[in-house]
Amino acid sequence: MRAIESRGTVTIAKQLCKGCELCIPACPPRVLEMSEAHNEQGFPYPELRPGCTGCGACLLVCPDFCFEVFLYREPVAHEVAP
Amino acid sequence: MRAIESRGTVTIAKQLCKGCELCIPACPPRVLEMSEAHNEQGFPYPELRPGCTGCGACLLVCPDFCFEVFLYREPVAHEVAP
Amino acid sequence: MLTGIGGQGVQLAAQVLARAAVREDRHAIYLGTYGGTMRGGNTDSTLVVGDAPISAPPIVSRTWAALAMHHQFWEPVRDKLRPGGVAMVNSPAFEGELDRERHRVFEVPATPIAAGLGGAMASSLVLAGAFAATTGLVELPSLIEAMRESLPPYRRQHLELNQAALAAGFEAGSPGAAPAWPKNGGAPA
Amino acid sequence: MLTGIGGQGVQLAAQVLARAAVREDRHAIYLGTYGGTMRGGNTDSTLVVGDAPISAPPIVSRTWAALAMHHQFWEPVRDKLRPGGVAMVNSPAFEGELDRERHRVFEVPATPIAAGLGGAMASSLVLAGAFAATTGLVELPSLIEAMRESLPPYRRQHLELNQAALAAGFEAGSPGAAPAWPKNGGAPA
Amino acid sequence: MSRLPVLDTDRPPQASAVKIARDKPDLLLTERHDLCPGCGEPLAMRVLLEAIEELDASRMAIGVVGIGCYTAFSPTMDVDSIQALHGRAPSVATGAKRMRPESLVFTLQGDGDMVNEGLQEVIHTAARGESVTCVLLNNGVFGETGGHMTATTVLGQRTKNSLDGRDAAYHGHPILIGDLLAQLGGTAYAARGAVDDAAGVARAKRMLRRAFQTQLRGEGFSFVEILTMCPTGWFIPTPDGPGYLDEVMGTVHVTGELKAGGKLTTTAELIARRGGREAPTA
Amino acid sequence: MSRLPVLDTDRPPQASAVKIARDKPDLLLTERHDLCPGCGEPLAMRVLLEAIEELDASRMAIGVVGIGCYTAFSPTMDVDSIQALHGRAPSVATGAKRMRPESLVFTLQGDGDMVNEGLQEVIHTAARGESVTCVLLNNGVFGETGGHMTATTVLGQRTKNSLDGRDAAYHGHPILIGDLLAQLGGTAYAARGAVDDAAGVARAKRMLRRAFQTQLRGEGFSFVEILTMCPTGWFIPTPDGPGYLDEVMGTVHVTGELKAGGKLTTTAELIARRGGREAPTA
Amino acid sequence: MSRELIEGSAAIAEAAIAAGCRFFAGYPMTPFTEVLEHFARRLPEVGGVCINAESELEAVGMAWGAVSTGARAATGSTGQGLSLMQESFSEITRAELPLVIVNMARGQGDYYQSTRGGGHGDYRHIVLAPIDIHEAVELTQLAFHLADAWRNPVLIYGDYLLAHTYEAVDIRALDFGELPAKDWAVDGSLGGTGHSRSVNPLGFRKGETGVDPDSMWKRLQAKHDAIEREEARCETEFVDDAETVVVAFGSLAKFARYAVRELRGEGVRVGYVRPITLWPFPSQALASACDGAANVAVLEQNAGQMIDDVRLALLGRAPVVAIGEISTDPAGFGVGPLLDPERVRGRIEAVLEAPPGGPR
Amino acid sequence: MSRELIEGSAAIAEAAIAAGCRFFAGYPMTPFTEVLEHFARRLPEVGGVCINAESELEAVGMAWGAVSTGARAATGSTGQGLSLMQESFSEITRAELPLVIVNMARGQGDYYQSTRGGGHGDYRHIVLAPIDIHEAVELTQLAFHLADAWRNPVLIYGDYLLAHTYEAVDIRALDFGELPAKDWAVDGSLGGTGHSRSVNPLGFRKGETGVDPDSMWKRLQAKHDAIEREEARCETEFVDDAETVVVAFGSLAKFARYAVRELRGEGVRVGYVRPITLWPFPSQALASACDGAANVAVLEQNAGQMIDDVRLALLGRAPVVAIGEISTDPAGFGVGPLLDPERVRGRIEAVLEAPPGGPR
Ligand SMILES: Cc1ncc(C[n+]2csc(CCOP(=O)(O)OP(=O)(O)O)c2C)c(N)n1
Ligand SMILES: Cc1ncc(C[n+]2csc(CCOP(=O)(O)OP(=O)(O)O)c2C)c(N)n1
Ligand code: SF4
Ligand code: SF4
Ligand code: SF4
Ligand code: SF4
Ligand code: SF4
Ligand code: SF4
Ligand SMILES: [Mg+2]
Ligand SMILES: [Mg+2]
Repeated sequence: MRAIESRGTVTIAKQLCKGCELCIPACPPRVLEMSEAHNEQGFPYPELRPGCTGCGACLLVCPDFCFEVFLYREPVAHEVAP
Repeated sequence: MRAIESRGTVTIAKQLCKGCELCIPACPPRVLEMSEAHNEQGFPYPELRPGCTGCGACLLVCPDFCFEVFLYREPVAHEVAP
Repeated sequence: MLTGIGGQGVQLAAQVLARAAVREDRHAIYLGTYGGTMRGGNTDSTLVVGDAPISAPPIVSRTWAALAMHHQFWEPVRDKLRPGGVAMVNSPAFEGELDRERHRVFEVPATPIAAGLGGAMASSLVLAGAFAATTGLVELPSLIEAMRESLPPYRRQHLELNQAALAAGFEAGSPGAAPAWPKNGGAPA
Repeated sequence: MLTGIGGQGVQLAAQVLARAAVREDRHAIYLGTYGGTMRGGNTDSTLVVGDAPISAPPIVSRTWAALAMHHQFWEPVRDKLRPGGVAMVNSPAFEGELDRERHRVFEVPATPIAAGLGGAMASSLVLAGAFAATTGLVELPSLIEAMRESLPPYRRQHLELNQAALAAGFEAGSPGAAPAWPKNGGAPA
Repeated sequence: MSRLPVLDTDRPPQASAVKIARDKPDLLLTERHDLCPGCGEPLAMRVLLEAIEELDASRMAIGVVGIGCYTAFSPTMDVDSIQALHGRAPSVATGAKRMRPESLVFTLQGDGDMVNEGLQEVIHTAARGESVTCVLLNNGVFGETGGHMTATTVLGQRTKNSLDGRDAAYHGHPILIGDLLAQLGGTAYAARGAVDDAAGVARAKRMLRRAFQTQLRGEGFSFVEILTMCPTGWFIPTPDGPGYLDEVMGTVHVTGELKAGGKLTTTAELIARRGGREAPTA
Repeated sequence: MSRLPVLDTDRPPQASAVKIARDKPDLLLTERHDLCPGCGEPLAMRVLLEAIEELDASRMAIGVVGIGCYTAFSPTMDVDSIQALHGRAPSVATGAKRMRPESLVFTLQGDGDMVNEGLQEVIHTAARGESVTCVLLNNGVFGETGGHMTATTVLGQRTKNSLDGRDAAYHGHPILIGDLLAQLGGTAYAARGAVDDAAGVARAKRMLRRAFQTQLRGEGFSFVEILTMCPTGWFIPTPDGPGYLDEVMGTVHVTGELKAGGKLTTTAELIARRGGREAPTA
Repeated sequence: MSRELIEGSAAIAEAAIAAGCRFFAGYPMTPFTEVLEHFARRLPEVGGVCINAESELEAVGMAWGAVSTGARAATGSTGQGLSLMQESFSEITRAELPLVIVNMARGQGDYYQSTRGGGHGDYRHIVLAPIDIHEAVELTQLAFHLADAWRNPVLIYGDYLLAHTYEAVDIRALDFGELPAKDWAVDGSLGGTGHSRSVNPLGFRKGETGVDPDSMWKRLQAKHDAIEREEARCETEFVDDAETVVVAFGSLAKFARYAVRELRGEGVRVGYVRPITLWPFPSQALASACDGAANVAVLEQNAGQMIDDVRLALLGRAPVVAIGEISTDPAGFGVGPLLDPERVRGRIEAVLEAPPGGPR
Repeated sequence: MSRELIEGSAAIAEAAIAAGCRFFAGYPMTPFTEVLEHFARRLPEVGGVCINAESELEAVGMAWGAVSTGARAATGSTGQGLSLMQESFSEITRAELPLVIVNMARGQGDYYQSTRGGGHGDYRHIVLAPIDIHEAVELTQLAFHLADAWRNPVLIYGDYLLAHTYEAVDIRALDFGELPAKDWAVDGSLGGTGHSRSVNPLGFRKGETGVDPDSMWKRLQAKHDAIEREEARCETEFVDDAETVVVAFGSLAKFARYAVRELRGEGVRVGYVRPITLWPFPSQALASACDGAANVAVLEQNAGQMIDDVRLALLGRAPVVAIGEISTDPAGFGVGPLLDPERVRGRIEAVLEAPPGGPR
């Protein structure tokens, strides 16, 4: 086990997502990945993995206003498989 | 008596003239002067005095297509009062 | 009706007469028309003056008086002149046909008079002045005031010349020779 | 009638069916409409096929068969389906109400089949293939040829996927279950 | 990385955190819209509305909206607005501004709207020095009607009627509208941004702020062009949008400030300056 | 000098002489026209028609005429012509040229026609690189309707609605149309001349010839602007026309070639180059 | 203003200003130019704005913007210039904006354009056609009132004669009654409140993503039906016992009325009807005026346009004959030979002498 | 071309090309866009030119230029785009140019615009309104013929249904007879000969400095009168003994005809009249078709426009009732709920059951 630290996090309104994938490369630490599942509109959507910095890039490039961005007062550590 | 030489001459369709006077300053040797008389349209028109060089400037600046320009094969001399 | 060639100041003259009549509490309606494009074509104007509101349209079939600056477009105007009507022309430039039997003809050397004042372009106002004097249509002060009101801003420099032209014309008229306002108060047209 | 959400390929499917019918010397008229702006709204299409020139307008009040890619705009289409008509839907995505008493219902897992072929966007063609097989409206080769003709130049890269989708759909149909061409030669609508 | 756990993003975090950015700008009445996946226009819309908020100008703004895909925001943007016809927004903005000189009047137009149908409107408005801000969302296509070429489509760009790329000999040349406008006497501010990445989005907002400030200071006409992705009209997959914008449109309509503080910078100068890299302006 | 005799100019000379210039161009059906005294447009008309004759292009020319005072020449010019509506000539020329690619198609327009009413027509035509020649007679006014300001009227110029001179704050700024057109990708040739003196008239003809040659060689769009006097619309005496043109319009719309042989020269450069004197170009 | 000789163009501009018009935009074209010139001179003096727009299309756009803010605003041109504005006219009517439009037409050939709407779709402008300057001063003011009352464009149909005749008129503000507040206008003050406004021709409301053009258009039709019922105006003279009724509008009606009065003075049983509103057309008033007439003569200076409306009003109840014609001068400004009192009288007399059904 | 499933838009473009059209210019707008797209694809293949113009105004200008050279040329849009072209349409008619115009309208609200001319002055376009793709293929070709024969613009009135329905049609060139040589067209070849030509709407001739709009406009009127006499076309069914006659045009007429045929099949005495030319309106044919009818029902998808022409044709000889209405979809493209066979049948039945004079 090792720990990955998230300095921030996001919420994703996945029902609004249209699966364009613009947020994926826009995320500097690359902590967003598209889902296997599809939302009600039939689109895959991004899922967050540990390591978000709260930079807000995803929000700026999302055409469907899916993101809100939060900065933790204290970084949060996630235990992950090695 | 002295003689003034004309290297060229012009015809002036004075009935077409609208008296704008553009030809007057355009003539390099200044041999055009406006008439006292008025044409049928009620406008004064230019009159030619000796000394025309046949340069064609008057023709180029006349908006009413009044001039034709001729170059004498031999210059013509006009006797004038001193 | 007044007729001339575009640029001769015919419209201004007509407007001055109309405005002067209104100053003297008459009713007037005046319309200028151009018979071609804006430049060089004929220019006519029609002036109807009366004691009561005018129900006639601003274009008439018959006229009581005709003023002509130039003969070129005179014919249709003359044809509308009533028997006994007033024909006042700008001599000697005017070369049109005049029917001295049917009409009371007045010749006014308007252009020479205006040229003498330093501006041939004021000839129409000379004619207007003469017409006012001859017919008693309006008085000279009204004419002058009317002219002031009628000048567009870009013609202000002509004020004095125009005033002199009106006065000289009034002078050159024949007072009482063809009264516009008959005793019975009827309206000339 | 075919219904779906914009972008689901419904129009292409309808066009392919129509073109295939013409290839088989039937008469067909087909119209696609969009219920909103161009993006995300509903998209319906109406297909009328017959043995003789069609005098019916391209919008109908009643239909013999309804194909649905999605339930969102299903209701008005269902209401037009005649008793005994064919309802073929894209299962399991379709969640609309089906009246199994009144209509002959067929469920075709079009999206899963298409996804299995590598392109969910070809689902409509799977449905079209299944419909053709089930009703005997047209044969598979006609469908494939029709699809080739219908593709705009900027979609040429999808040729193979589309062909596979039509074939897989045809395979998934239930031949003879709802014949489009009854013995008496009447036209389905 | 894919073995990392998926975190809950359905609700705000439990741990102590501050929200630093909201999903949609406050001046948008709803986050829903029916523009295509991967469209760049909502991104421009976001920064436009945020710039107004940040300048505290919400209660003095009048938006004049043209006709294109962005028209979808006409009902949902929470600022007073006038829906204009295709191409006519700059004149409408002029009339509104003249009657409400104290307000912040802007247009929202596409390249089809501004550079095709109504090209002379924006040029005349700029020359007149009208105190309005014209905002251009430039994607090089008529998105709304299906992706046809416009007067800004760059050479080589794919559109519905140039599937193999715009060809100068057959289709003519693109117009660099920003350069035309910048050089007019009445123009006080002109800039060109793009929303192909987060930095670009942020920079576009700065440009919009400067343009609005120019207007509020009464200095004359201001203009901001924003390059936006239109994967639908370019006939490419959505993830390819930003790269296509950058490589195809962005090398011709180069981003940067074209006129600011009285200084004119041509696109040619921007290209020279950037030497193949992102322009450092703004 | 006035004591010198007046020579007979009513008929050709008796003495042996060669006629070196005719009164009107052969391609004019009549020398009569009803344009004002001192108008510059007939001068431009002369050189336009002479340029066509000199290139031996009379029997392949199609002239598309706009609406303004020059429209008076539409019936009297002896070349095939299409009378267009106000502002619309460039599009009409485009349609004609496309159907008759072997002909020489030109427009004849005024500043009101080209830079006001139909500004986008000429810009789009140039950007498209249409193989037509647009000729602008620029006097900075709507001559025909009475001398109102246009989009090219320079600051300080007198017109009916700027009797004290155009004021930037109230009336906005002039458009240097030649500069806008020159920088478009489809433009192969652009030049600005003036008919304020004989040399200018002659130079304007050379520009027209070059523009037509550009078209005949199929190089793209070509444009010639000619500054013309409008004493009527400027409310000045006719003899003052050329001087006013030179001093007022000519210092802003500076004459010279703006694009030729692939080289672009801005008006600013022309001004710098000329250092207060007549530009040496062309 | 006291009684002063004034050109029709100036009178219209002054009347508009008296009615509170504070914005005008236009592009010169004979015989409309002087209207623009007068607005340009006068509006700045009263704190208003006149823009010499770069084209007609831009002029109508500017007026659209101005009127959207709640200001009284107008634009205009001749019919030809208005042709360019037709897209805007149609849509501005859908946006329910109270724009006033001045058509200083070149004759009467723009009747269809004005009354049917030259643009696309179903829409109508109220059309007021003054007979002379005096009436123009009143109707111009009424135009602004009706525009606001109905939130619908109103067009003033004039011509060369109206624009260029000088007459002494007295221009003062007229009161046509209360008007509702302009609670639809945009002034920029409501952004961020959730109640921001939108002026639009597309039929949407702020906050709703959908549009509903069908019901919007139907509402518009219902409004137009109401205008049709309530706003028709006309002038009639001597119609009670008239055997022949002459119908004419605008400047030409002055010639008709003059002739009819002359003929009445001579004892001829002729009457006169003048639609003041060309739309809504005063069909009912016309029908009752023509009740019992043996002939209805339509005098218009065009190829026959208003005659449709006369026929639609009468539906065969009286024979309708055309006594007008296309008639213009060499410049095409609409000052044709038909504009002559004797000629007009002659045309009417020809109908009087003819059997019922007219001379043709 | 052999029988092949083809979209209405494509069929119109193909038919135009079969008729020799070699130039098209337009600007996209739903539902016209596909017409433009098909021309853009096909014209270059046959040596023609299609320009994707930068705006509607520029499109009509380009078409003006092309048609002036003697080429067969067309432009088009929806009614809204055509609103922008109205100045040109009016003047192009004066210039007597054989332009073909395609209106893929959003419904039937552009009837007035098409038949009265939305521009200034007195002018008319021949207006052809096909019922379906088959007829569109014929009428498109006829349009080019009539345009040349009369030297007058011809407008094809279609709509969303016509543009977007697919049907199998057979497109081949049709022969409508001889046409005079285009001795008025300009090709550039006559300069300097003293016989150069001018195509113009101002009424001048080369070499004459004056213009004569009055007689030019009157000549135009005479031509339009002749067209009115000679070119009216309509389709009728079952009118001989019909008690109720249904009048409809264009796509909507297909719904009407379908319903009338059904009702006739059930023995109901109902007839059907469809104007094929909206202008000239087939007034005489309509009048005789309605002879003896107790009710004439006008089905149109607008607020009531063609009904004017129906009333003018009948002048009170039969009661005329409107059974159509404004009807559109959320996008405003004109595909409204009225376009439904049962609904249309219901409207007709309501008239049948009502007393003479109709249900309202
Ligand atoms: C006068 C007019 N012509 C055409 C149209 C059809 N139309 C609607 S949107 C549009 C294109 C919009 O392009 P752009 O402004 O670039 O916006 P985008 O859709 O690319 O965002 C067109 C041609 C219209 N609405 N009005
Ligand atoms: C659509 C339209 N609007 C207005 C006019 C009126 N008009 C005729 S000529 C003209 C001005 C012409 O100006 P310009 O082109 O500069 O020519 P100039 O008269 O100065 O030679 C105007 C506004 C018109 N003919 N058509
Ligand atoms: S806030 Fe930054 S780090 Fe976190 S998901 Fe978004 S882009 Fe990635
Ligand atoms: S950018 Fe937004 S819409 Fe696109 S995939 Fe990411 S969350 Fe979904
Ligand atoms: S030809 Fe030359 S010298 Fe002779 S009159 Fe003319 S300008 Fe003067
Ligand atoms: S330039 Fe021509 S019109 Fe002018 S004064 Fe001289 S001759 Fe006469
Ligand atoms: S068509 Fe293009 S601009 Fe329009 S919504 Fe789709 S991606 Fe955006
Ligand atoms: S108004 Fe000006 S441009 Fe027109 S003819 Fe007169 S001088 Fe020439
Ligand atoms: Mg775009
Ligand atoms: Mg000019």
